[in-house]
Amino acid sequence: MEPLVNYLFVSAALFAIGVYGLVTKKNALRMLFAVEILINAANLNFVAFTRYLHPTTVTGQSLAMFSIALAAAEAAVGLAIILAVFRLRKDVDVSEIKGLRG
Amino acid sequence: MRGMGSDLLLILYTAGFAVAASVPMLIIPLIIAPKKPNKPKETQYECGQIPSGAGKLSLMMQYYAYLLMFVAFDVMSMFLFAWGTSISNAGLGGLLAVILFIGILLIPLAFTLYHAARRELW
Amino acid sequence: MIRTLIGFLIRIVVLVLVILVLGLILISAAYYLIGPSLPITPSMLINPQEALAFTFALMDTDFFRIVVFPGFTFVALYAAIAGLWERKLLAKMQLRVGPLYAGKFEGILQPIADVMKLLSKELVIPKVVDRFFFILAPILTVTIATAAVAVIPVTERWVIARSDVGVLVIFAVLAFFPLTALMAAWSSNSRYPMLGGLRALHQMVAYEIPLILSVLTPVVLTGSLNLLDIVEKQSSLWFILLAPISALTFYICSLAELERIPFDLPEAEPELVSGWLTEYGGMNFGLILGIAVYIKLYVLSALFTLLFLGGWLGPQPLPPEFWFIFKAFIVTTFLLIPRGVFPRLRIDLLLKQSWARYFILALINLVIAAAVVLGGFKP
Amino acid sequence: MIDVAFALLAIITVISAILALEAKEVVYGAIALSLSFVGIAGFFALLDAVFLAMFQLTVYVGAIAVLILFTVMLVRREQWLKAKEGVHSVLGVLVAIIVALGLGYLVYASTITHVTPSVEQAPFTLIGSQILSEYWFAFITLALVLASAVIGAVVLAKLERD
Repeated sequence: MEPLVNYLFVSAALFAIGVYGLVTKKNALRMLFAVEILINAANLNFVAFTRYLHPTTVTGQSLAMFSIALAAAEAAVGLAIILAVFRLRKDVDVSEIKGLRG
Repeated sequence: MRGMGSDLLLILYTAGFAVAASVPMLIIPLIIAPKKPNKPKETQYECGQIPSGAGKLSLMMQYYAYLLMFVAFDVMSMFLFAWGTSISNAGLGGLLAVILFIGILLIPLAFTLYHAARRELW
Repeated sequence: MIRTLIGFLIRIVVLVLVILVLGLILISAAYYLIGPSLPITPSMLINPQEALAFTFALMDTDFFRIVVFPGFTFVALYAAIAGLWERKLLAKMQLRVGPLYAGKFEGILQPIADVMKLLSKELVIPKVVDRFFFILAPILTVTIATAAVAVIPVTERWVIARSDVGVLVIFAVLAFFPLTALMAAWSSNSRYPMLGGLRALHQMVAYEIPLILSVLTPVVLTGSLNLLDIVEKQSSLWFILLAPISALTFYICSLAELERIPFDLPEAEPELVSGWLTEYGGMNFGLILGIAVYIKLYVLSALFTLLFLGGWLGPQPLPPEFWFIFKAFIVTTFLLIPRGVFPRLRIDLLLKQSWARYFILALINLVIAAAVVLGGFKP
Repeated sequence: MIDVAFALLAIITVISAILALEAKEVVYGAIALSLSFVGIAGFFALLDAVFLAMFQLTVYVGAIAVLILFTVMLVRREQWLKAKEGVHSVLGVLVAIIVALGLGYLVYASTITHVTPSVEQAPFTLIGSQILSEYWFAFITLALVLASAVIGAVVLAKLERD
């Protein structure tokens, strides 16, 4: 099998890509993509660490399942917000959404 | 003794063979079939009308609630699979937790069904 | 006249060359894969005993399994027979004759004629489509459908991948179909495919949850996700007797998953021409409708057989392979029959029914099964 | 063999993640994103977490990617072209490089990363028992989160007519 460090490098690369997306993109959908990539990088770390450091337990897998479930809830709410904003403003540019301030 | 990885590899090989078998099916017609393109043939099909306007439309907004619900219930059913494989270990407490889990999720089911049926909302 | 004749001859020559090249590639790939374990010697051509031994050894390789028996060739054959059977059956139900001329007897060579026709048809690809995804979608559909076949055991011996999570693999594979339908619909850049694709998406998504939950009942009863284990545990009692509601839900939901009448909204001919397949023609169309859909039909009927009808278990004198194929074919027939009988549902009713009825039904049987298992029942 | 698989998966996952953010049309970005999810599922399978790999495929590809793709199709093309992209692209690349270097240094400097994997592995049936015994409270809370997410999403997505 691969050494653990390779998995960590892949996950770090994915994390950096996610951060890049969050910093540069103004399209709300792209930002959601970036968040999903970040969550995936974290899940990969959970599973890799458990497999290498505590191979007889499944804690990492359980936590990754919870994390994926939360990502699903986040995606549903996030997409609904994007849709609502789009209907209101006909736009998905986050910097233009100032009307939401109370 | 086969490991888990090799099982998934076999599934991938099967899928790969399907690609290898279906790509020739698309190459053979390029050789033996006639090729006489004309303009009406190369436009999209609209019952003989000349197509106009955007092809990529999306009018199915009124069923969006079902899709939103699907995401949550997909997660729920996969968690139930995790329970189903360890049902004897989880015991009665596990069953109670699962029933509570399903019971809580029946609330959004009822809510979404009520709202999805009201057509004027979408 | 002369020019068309010469063109025809050139086409034939090119076709023969292409088939030769493809065959050579396939044979060398096969030799590369099985050659190291099974030496092929020239003396086999003369000595029948050696050739027979080689054949038996070949039948135990993964390559043979993937390509021939529980794998692609068997499934393609099953698909062809199921397609012909569907047409004849519906014709008899509606007092028509169905395919009649190809092959003298009741049109039994009709599948071959169909393939020949589709192969010799022009591949029309409209100018407005997104070519990459338009061509990718049919290939992807066939690939995904075939990947599900890999975990379906025909008997204990004839199975490609003995996966411990076989049931989940099938659902992971089924999860790709809405994506490919949406991909085909979007890349067609046309209105009928778009509407059909969106309908297909909603329908597959709505019926996947009751399908998963009805499969969960046998999983709860056996505590295993391995399809081989699930069949073993049914040696005394078929699960259709323990979980009749789940079996019914599974049947209805697989009708919806297969886009068959009464749930064939995605390709409702009177409304949507041909749904998300409208822009596809020739072999592109044949790959999806002729192969992928019937492979999916095989997968779901085989799954029903394995989960509820005891798989390959049956009275002894007949081989287990026969029992499995026989049961699967009966389930296939039951999946085909509604097409001759039922009208089509409206989409809002269809979606509402899935969540309000089948979801609840599957849950009820699931809880009953869990109570039975926790009460000490061991199948 | 496994090494080749790992390298291929890493390339597919990283490149499709970049494509998901940089593809011209958001629809193709969404398809690339789902390919990236498939790559992560492949990593899970390599790490002997087959159950989790199937969970990832079913939930991410079957549900989240489909929902994203559908929403992308609802939000019309002309509209998303208007959203200006890459405003802070230099800054973004810099931040990404800093994050990558920092994480890479942390990984490189630590000692636990060079452990050898053991042959023994836990059966996936433990996941269910662990969730229902050790994490039962998180499990119930998850139900509440999912329920509120669905209700909230439906309330947000519907038109406010009443």
